[in-house]
Amino acid sequence: MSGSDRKVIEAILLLADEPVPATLIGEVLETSTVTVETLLKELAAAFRAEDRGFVLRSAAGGWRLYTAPECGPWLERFVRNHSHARLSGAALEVLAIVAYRGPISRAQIADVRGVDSDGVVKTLAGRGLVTEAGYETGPGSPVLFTVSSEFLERMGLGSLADLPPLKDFMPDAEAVEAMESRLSPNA
Amino acid sequence: MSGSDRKVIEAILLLADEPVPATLIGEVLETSTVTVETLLKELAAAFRAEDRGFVLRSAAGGWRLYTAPECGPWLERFVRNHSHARLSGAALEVLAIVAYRGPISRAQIADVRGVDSDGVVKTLAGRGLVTEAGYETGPGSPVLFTVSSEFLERMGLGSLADLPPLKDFMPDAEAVEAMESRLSPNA
Amino acid sequence: MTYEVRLDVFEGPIDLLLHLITRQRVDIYEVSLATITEEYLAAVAALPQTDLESATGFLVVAATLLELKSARLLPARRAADDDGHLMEERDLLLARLVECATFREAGTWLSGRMAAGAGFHGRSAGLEPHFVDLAPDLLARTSLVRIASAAARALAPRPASLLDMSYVALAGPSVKDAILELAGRLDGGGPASFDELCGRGTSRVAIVVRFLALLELFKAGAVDITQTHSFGDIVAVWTGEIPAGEVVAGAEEYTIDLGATGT
Repeated sequence: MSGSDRKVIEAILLLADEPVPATLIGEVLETSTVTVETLLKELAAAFRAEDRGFVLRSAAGGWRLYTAPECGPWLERFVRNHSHARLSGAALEVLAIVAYRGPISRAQIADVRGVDSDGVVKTLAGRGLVTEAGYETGPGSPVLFTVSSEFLERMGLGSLADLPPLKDFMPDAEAVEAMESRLSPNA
Repeated sequence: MSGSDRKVIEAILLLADEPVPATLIGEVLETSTVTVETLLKELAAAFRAEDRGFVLRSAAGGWRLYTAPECGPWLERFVRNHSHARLSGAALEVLAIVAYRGPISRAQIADVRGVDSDGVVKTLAGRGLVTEAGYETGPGSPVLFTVSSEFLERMGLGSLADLPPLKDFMPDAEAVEAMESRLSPNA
Repeated sequence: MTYEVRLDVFEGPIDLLLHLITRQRVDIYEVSLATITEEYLAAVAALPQTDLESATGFLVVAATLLELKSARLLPARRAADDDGHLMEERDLLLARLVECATFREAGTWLSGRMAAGAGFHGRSAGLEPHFVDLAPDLLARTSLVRIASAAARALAPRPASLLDMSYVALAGPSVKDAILELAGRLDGGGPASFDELCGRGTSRVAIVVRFLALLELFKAGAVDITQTHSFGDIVAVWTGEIPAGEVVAGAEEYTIDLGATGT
């Protein structure tokens, strides 16, 4: 019974080309999501224990089969056009702003950074990391951006709620004090 | 050694979307084809013995992972329910570009979109919406794509000439004008 | 203290300032704002090329730095509200620096996390052929309009981004106002030099506006202008022939207004 459920889950995962929500699998199996989640976790653990070439990961609200990172060097030639190009510092900064402040318009991003960032936003959109998410109500109704589910998947995050709190990245009191003293007229 | 080879083979099979010749795997692993064939047969037997949801079969001159036939009924349900029924934003864009600019090569599509679009083209081709239409004359003679007659039929178009003129959908001149007027001294 | 300007391409003024301010990890009492300002200006001068928008951004930050610097050099001038204003400017700048540093750090974290995720390649072989026919119709919710709009979006020539001037709130002084002001001073007040009419500490724009106002008055015949030699004092005297109101009515409006709407 549970063995057959496991088998169907494996088959579904093989067909899927994006993360599959446990609820969807539950519908197919006519089983509770909790049961499915348990089976998925067992399966992921089993693949790990068996040292398989594929791993089962949960990200972007679903489960999907991935190749084991250790196989990377051998897989290079099979992975066509996978953009491995590293993101620039500016791109990472904008990505962080969109992740934490999205939905956000180009102008608001530029406000935070103090510099026009349209080119960077376009690059990130082209890489599928940020995506348009409607329009702001207001003059000119500018486009709003959020991070994409592909971003969440690549980060291995279930949702934006899984991002660490922004305050973890704030410069510490000492650093802020140092900045302040350098800006003070009485320094 | 053989354990690690087995792992890489599994990873390769997970990535492949068509049968992979044993010789190709042999090149990657720097092993003889005979060794690879042996490993593949062992792996296929192991998957069967473990009653997996996927089976490894040799077909069309190579090896590929398929879903286990016994899972068919559940997979049909999964496919019917699956939300990837909707065209993703990227798929819609590629489809539109192929409709208006076809015959067009993958590289040209990527040029227009500023991002690699091979996966999307493959999906659209797999679903019968775009189709190969010869080869470009030129280096590498890349495949050219057009929308399929099924697409035309479904959209109620006699031919591509019946597509609505693109200029009707270009970003409105008004928005551009509004921006320009803000720059003029007597706004 | 030695400093070299690295030819980094800075992403805007805040980026540059953050770089300069965090780089100087020496005894903070030894570091003068002047040094930072000098480095800042040197770095700006070394920028390979900038567009007008980023150039103004750099200027704003540089101006703030210079103001802070001058306040430090001239302690006597530091009146209470000057100080308040300066502190406000500084706090604003500081807040932006902290915000920028925060997002930069967050970006670094994202980068590490993404690198860790890059080793995973998702299964994407898609549906096996015998399942394809079962899959729901991809075109079910697609209309020609959607296709055409998507094509237009993708194929539209990317316009060179236009300079957004919406934030430039440079509502200049009005020439008409200046005419009335000058008339008030000259009518019955005897001759006055242009310097006197402008007063001390008047901005360049205000001086230009007053000059235009004076010319309008002269053109209308309300004042006579004398200048004894080139670059000498311009002296204006009220003729009493034309009322100031008439001059105002006929004057061209030169108000310098760069389309500052809203802000």
